[in-house]
Amino acid sequence: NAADKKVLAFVVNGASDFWKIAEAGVKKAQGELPNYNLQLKYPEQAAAAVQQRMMDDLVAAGAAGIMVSAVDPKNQVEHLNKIASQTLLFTTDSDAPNSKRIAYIGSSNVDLGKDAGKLMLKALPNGGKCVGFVGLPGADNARERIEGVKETIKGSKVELVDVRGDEIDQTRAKRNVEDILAAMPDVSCLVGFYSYNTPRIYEVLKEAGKLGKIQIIGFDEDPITLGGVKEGAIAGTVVQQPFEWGYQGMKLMAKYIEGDKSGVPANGIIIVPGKVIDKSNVDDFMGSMKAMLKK
Amino acid sequence: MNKKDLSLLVLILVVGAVVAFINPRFLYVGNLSNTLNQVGMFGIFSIAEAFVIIIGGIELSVGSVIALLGVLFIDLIVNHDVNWMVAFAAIIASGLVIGLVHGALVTRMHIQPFVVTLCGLLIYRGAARYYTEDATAGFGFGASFPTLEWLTAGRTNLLGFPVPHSLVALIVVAAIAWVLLHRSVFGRYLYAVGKNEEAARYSGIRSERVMVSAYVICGGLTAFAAILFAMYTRSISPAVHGSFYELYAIAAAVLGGCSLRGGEGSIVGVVLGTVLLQVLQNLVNLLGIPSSLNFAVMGAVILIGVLADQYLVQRRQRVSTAKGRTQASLAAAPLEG
Amino acid sequence: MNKKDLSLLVLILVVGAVVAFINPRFLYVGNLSNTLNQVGMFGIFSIAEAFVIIIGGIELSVGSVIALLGVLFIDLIVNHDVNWMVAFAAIIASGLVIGLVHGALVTRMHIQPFVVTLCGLLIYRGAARYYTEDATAGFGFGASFPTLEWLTAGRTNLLGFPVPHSLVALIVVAAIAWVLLHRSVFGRYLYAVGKNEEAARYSGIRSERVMVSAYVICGGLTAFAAILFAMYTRSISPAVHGSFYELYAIAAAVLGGCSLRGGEGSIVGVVLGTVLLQVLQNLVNLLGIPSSLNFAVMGAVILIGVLADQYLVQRRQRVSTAKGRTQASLAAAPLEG
Amino acid sequence: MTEPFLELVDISKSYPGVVALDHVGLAVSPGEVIALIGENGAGKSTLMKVLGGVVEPSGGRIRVDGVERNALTVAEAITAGIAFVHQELNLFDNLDVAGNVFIGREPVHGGPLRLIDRKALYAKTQPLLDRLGADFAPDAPLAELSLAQRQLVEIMKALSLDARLVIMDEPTSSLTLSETDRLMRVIAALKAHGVSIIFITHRLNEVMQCADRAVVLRDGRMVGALTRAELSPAAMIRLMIGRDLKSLYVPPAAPPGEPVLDIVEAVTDTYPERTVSLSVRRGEILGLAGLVGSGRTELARAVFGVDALRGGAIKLNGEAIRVTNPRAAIDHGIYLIPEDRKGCGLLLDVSIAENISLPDLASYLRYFLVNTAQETKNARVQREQLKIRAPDVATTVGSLSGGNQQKVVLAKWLSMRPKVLIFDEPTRGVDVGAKQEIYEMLRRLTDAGVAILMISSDMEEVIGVSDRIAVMHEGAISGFLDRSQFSEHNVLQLAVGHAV
Ligand SMILES: Nc1ncnc2c1ncn2[C@@H]1O[C@H](COP(=O)(O)OP(=O)(O)OP(=O)(O)O)[C@@H](O)[C@H]1O
Ligand SMILES: Nc1ncnc2c1ncn2[C@@H]1O[C@H](COP(=O)(O)OP(=O)(O)OP(=O)(O)O)[C@@H](O)[C@H]1O
Ligand SMILES: [Mg+2]
Ligand SMILES: [Mg+2]
Repeated sequence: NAADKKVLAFVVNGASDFWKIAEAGVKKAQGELPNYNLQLKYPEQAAAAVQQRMMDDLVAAGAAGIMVSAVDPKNQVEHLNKIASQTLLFTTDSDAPNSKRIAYIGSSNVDLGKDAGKLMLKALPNGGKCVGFVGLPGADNARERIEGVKETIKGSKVELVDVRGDEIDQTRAKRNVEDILAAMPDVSCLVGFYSYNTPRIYEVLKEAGKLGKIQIIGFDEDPITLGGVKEGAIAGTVVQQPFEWGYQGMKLMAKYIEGDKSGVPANGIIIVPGKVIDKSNVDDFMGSMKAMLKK
Repeated sequence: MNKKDLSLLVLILVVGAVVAFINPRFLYVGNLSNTLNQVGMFGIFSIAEAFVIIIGGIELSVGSVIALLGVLFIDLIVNHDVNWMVAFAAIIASGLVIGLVHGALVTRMHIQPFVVTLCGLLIYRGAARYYTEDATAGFGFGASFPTLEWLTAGRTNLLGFPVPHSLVALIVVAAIAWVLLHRSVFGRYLYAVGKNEEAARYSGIRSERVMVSAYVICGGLTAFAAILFAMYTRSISPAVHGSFYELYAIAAAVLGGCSLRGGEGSIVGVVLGTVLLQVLQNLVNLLGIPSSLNFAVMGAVILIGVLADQYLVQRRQRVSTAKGRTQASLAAAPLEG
Repeated sequence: MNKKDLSLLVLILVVGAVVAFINPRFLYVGNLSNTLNQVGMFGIFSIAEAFVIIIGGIELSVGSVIALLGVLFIDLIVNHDVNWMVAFAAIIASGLVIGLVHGALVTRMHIQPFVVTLCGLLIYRGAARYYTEDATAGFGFGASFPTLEWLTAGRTNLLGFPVPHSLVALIVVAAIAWVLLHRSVFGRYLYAVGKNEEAARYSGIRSERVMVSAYVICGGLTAFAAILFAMYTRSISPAVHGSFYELYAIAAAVLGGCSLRGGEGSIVGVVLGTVLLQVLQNLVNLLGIPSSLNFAVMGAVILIGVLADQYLVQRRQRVSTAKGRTQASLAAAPLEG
Repeated sequence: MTEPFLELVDISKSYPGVVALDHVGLAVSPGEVIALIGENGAGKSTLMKVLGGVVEPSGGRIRVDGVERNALTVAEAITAGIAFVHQELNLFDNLDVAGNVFIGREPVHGGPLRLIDRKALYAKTQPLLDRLGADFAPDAPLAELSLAQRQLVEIMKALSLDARLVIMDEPTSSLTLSETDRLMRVIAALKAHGVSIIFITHRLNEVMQCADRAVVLRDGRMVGALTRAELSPAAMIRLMIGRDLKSLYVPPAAPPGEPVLDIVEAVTDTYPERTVSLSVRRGEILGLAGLVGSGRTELARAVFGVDALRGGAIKLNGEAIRVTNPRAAIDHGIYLIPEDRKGCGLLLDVSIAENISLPDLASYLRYFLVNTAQETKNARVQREQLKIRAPDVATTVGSLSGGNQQKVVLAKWLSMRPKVLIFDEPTRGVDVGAKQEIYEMLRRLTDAGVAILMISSDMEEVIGVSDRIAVMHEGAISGFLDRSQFSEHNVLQLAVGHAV
């Protein structure tokens, strides 16, 4: 009887393909946890208030555990504590270390940014001007990635001169790339900080006939990004492993509920490192992705 | 309570009963209290919107004002150590000023309210984002303003039910607004100006003043809501905080019987409209409907409700001597003699 | 071109000149061509919106329709291997049906257009998200439909200027719409119904049909725009694609002289309104203004433009014999007998 | 007389709480001019709306050329050759004159797009303008026309139809004598071409001028018909209201006193180079006559503070006052009853009681709130006094007949304490019985010391009611007439700018 099963919810911070991969992980975990009802929840808007509301409702509906990618972890602490007092709470994607969450499972955005920074240094041995593109420049993940990049390229001749935001509107994302090409003829490298930014960069450069002349560095594993990497037009992309978050996280929660707390380290932080995908390993990666999403 | 409000209430009860039947947790004290907390916050700015809609205007900047004033409020008390009562007063005053500016642009410069407030929507949002450099404004961990928190986001136990203070605030605001709109001279003037500004002027009503007052009231109430939201989320990402809230507000007002042509609407209706919208939100989460369908469910229930209401109205009319055509012409154009 | 359109054109030229002065790259062929490409796409659905606004309605579901139909279009040709011409026709047909349903709900069931299309906004967005399970719908890497791509997103060199085909589409659509609105009997009826529906009915105009047609035209054009957008971004995240575009459309229409009370507006104005909005977007990126100020700049320029225009109008009126009251009273009250 | 081509048989129509028509029959023969008369709310407009396809009757049959139906649609009525000049204007102020005249029947170039043949449109409009002697252009925007000019446009609309039957519902209510004369000639010409006309009016001399017969409605029933030979004002009045009427003019109880309202060299927007000076004395009715567009309404609006005065001054009891908005005027005791009741006078979908109390809400206050009981009570009193025909004071004003709406506008102001009353066309669309009552009321007011400025385009009314007449011509006063000088001729001479 489905109603009697304990509910474990994975609450994400907004709809995107990225979470599809996590969902695949959750599904895999579901296969191994027949006594639980695992759900992946998308708030209808990427706003803290909406997400809080959703978690309140989940608690009201009797969820046994919640794993959340908090929209705004720094300031949601109090609310997270409230949830943690009523049910088992994990964080993922971006941590809230000061809260009473039991564990964090995810990557470190600063580290991911550093990886991207290294890619930039490698792609531009003689230095150059770079412009970044991102959905919400103020969001924590964007800030941390940018911080990581800046830290790595500090002191080199590579410069990140501007980061353009687009409110997650892809039309504007593409438009921003077009405008930057028009405004800055001497730009030598474009960085897509959100998953959909890199494909838009790739398309604009392709239409302008500038593939190969301007370097592209990306984040995440959009199919077009991977295609570009394979083709050599994109220097490389830094990916996270949301599949593992979903899979490991759910299993860990179930274990924890059943009383086995050994999987959670003392500081509660479980980092799943990111991966740098370039021409050398892109085929392997694409293969494993396909395998993951098939389930 | 008029017929329109009544049928809205029936719709809410039906939806509530269905939800409670499928998932009895809907009726749990905690859940009801949470929902009512939301009703409190959303209701206040929906009433604000109703004032402007009644005079035949529209206010699209509600969401952006909530973001901008929320950011300012948090900044004042967290970063500038301003006493919260002073900050509270300053924010309400800013809301009133925003309303005054909108009203002046509409009445003095004769710019369409839609244009004025659309520009407001864009400008305030931009200002909020620029002010924080797109970063989130928040209380940070451990920051604590016990009195303020208790007043705005706290709950008081009443016969075992934790009554959210935002609901108390809504009840007070609604009661005052009700008296103002439905019993006072000023309310009469609001409706008169909304129905026929020219005729109102010929009756000695200073229609421009009345219109400006409506925008000012709207601004003030929105500022109040902004503080409640800021204290609820305790953090504001200026890029998204409160976005689309103007649509919520207008939807609640329209559901509650306001006509965008002005001159119509009741406070009870607006509050019920807010309740319906919030129950629908609650429903999606409680029934485990995929979140992607959240909006769709909301739209579908509203549409079905309005359609059912309209169907009943039309049937009643067909039964009585009046014919359907009359209704159509009433809705579309003023009666003629 | 009437006076209102002219002052809008002046505003565009002034803004353009200022931008070109600060950053001459504004005038580069590539940049102009990019901007005109955007104008093409945004212009088409703004004209769609104008049709509905002219009959005194409103269409809020534009953005959601663009998301839903875009997703369906990509899905049809990418995943179901439907011939693109068939898919094209199917999408346009869906747009027309959506318009028909909206029109029928407004005229037959007498539901306020705001409510109908707000529900549309919610339902179509939800449907798009549910259909793809919130995943992005897109052309995979290397997927290629050369003819379709060339037709919708390509550019043709004309005297060294790469003319985007979306602009060509807009020009064709605008020309037909212009003839229809300003020279045909049907256009007359649209204006008449928008101004005074009852009087139109007394004149033997089938006002319901006219209203439904406006919604149908709007639906069809929006569907066309949806295809252009899908081919431009080549990938659609259903949760956000096209969101807020209804505000763009309404803003363009209102800037272009449409009144939300119906019965007013010109096609030239709407196109100019679109141009202004797109130039403003371009300006933010070209002048290196922080993206967070994008909206604020847009709002501020619109407001200043409208204010300047209004100021000039008022001065002209004070100078000429015409009386200011005409303006105000005409706007406020329906015709009288 | 030829066979009737159109017959209404046993037509009934009821609205909630009102029986507007009760088994009414009417037959129309070609080339016949029928006057339809009756008190306000008798059902005249409703009957005509049934014929025009605008209102669906609840019972009865309509026979057109022998084909019998239960109801007509607007399109069917037009096809049957019925043209309709509505009592309340149905025009579009976003179109020009020609566009309004041919709305729904635009000349087209042909082809699937049905493009408008603009040349033909304007060419076809000009002769209609000439026929009515209108002085505006076919491409003038309707928004810039005055009420009377709009009424002419509405008439042109009907004339352009080549109809077999033209229905005119109070076409002359805002026309002055000269336009009315011209309209009478147009009617005669139509009749000569075999076109039938049904004509509704409250001005009985017009019935005398043109009607072949008069049909009288009372309370939704047909109470009688008068042939041409039987037509006389007295006979019509008797049928309409069931009693005789005394003469219009009642002399004031005391000779007029000192000037109350002085308008000194006032300049308005439309005629910036002309000035108007006049004074209204305590206890007198000063009639203000003039042709359409002579600037009378304009003057009234300026005095009442709706428009700003461009120059000159206004004095009340000898003291200059500044009136910048209607509220200020009202606070000074100067009231205006506007000519345009639908646009400026009333809130149509609001109850009678709330309309009446609107300008004076402050006096209904109890504990800062509106005392609705007192509001209702006062409204009932007004309804009694003015004989407003309505089921209750909670009825919305929009469902009243035109004349009764006018009475509500009057009631708004009469419940307050005026010093100066400006009436702009006070009896537009009011039936004879009620007119008499209104005139009596005017006199009661002046006897109580009020000064009244009565703008009127109804010659009979101006001459019959005023103590003194001022005549305007193109924005200036062209002369004053004392009672001894009153005559249609003198008024007309001054109205066209000649001296007397
Ligand atoms: N739409 C309506 N709803 C309700 N009652 C109506 C409506 N239209 C007319 N009536 C009522 O029907 C009756 C007849 O009205 P009608 O307009 O035909 O009078 P009339 O003879 O034209 O009067 P007037 O001379 O004042 O124009 C009136 O009592 C009026 O109140
Ligand atoms: N709404 C308006 N817009 C523009 N012009 C107007 C308007 N109303 C009136 N006018 C013009 O103002 C002039 C004076 O009109 P006004 O209404 O004062 O005349 P009037 O003597 O009251 O005549 P009547 O009311 O019988 O038309 C006319 O030339 C008329 O065309
Ligand atoms: Mg009538
Ligand atoms: Mg006049």
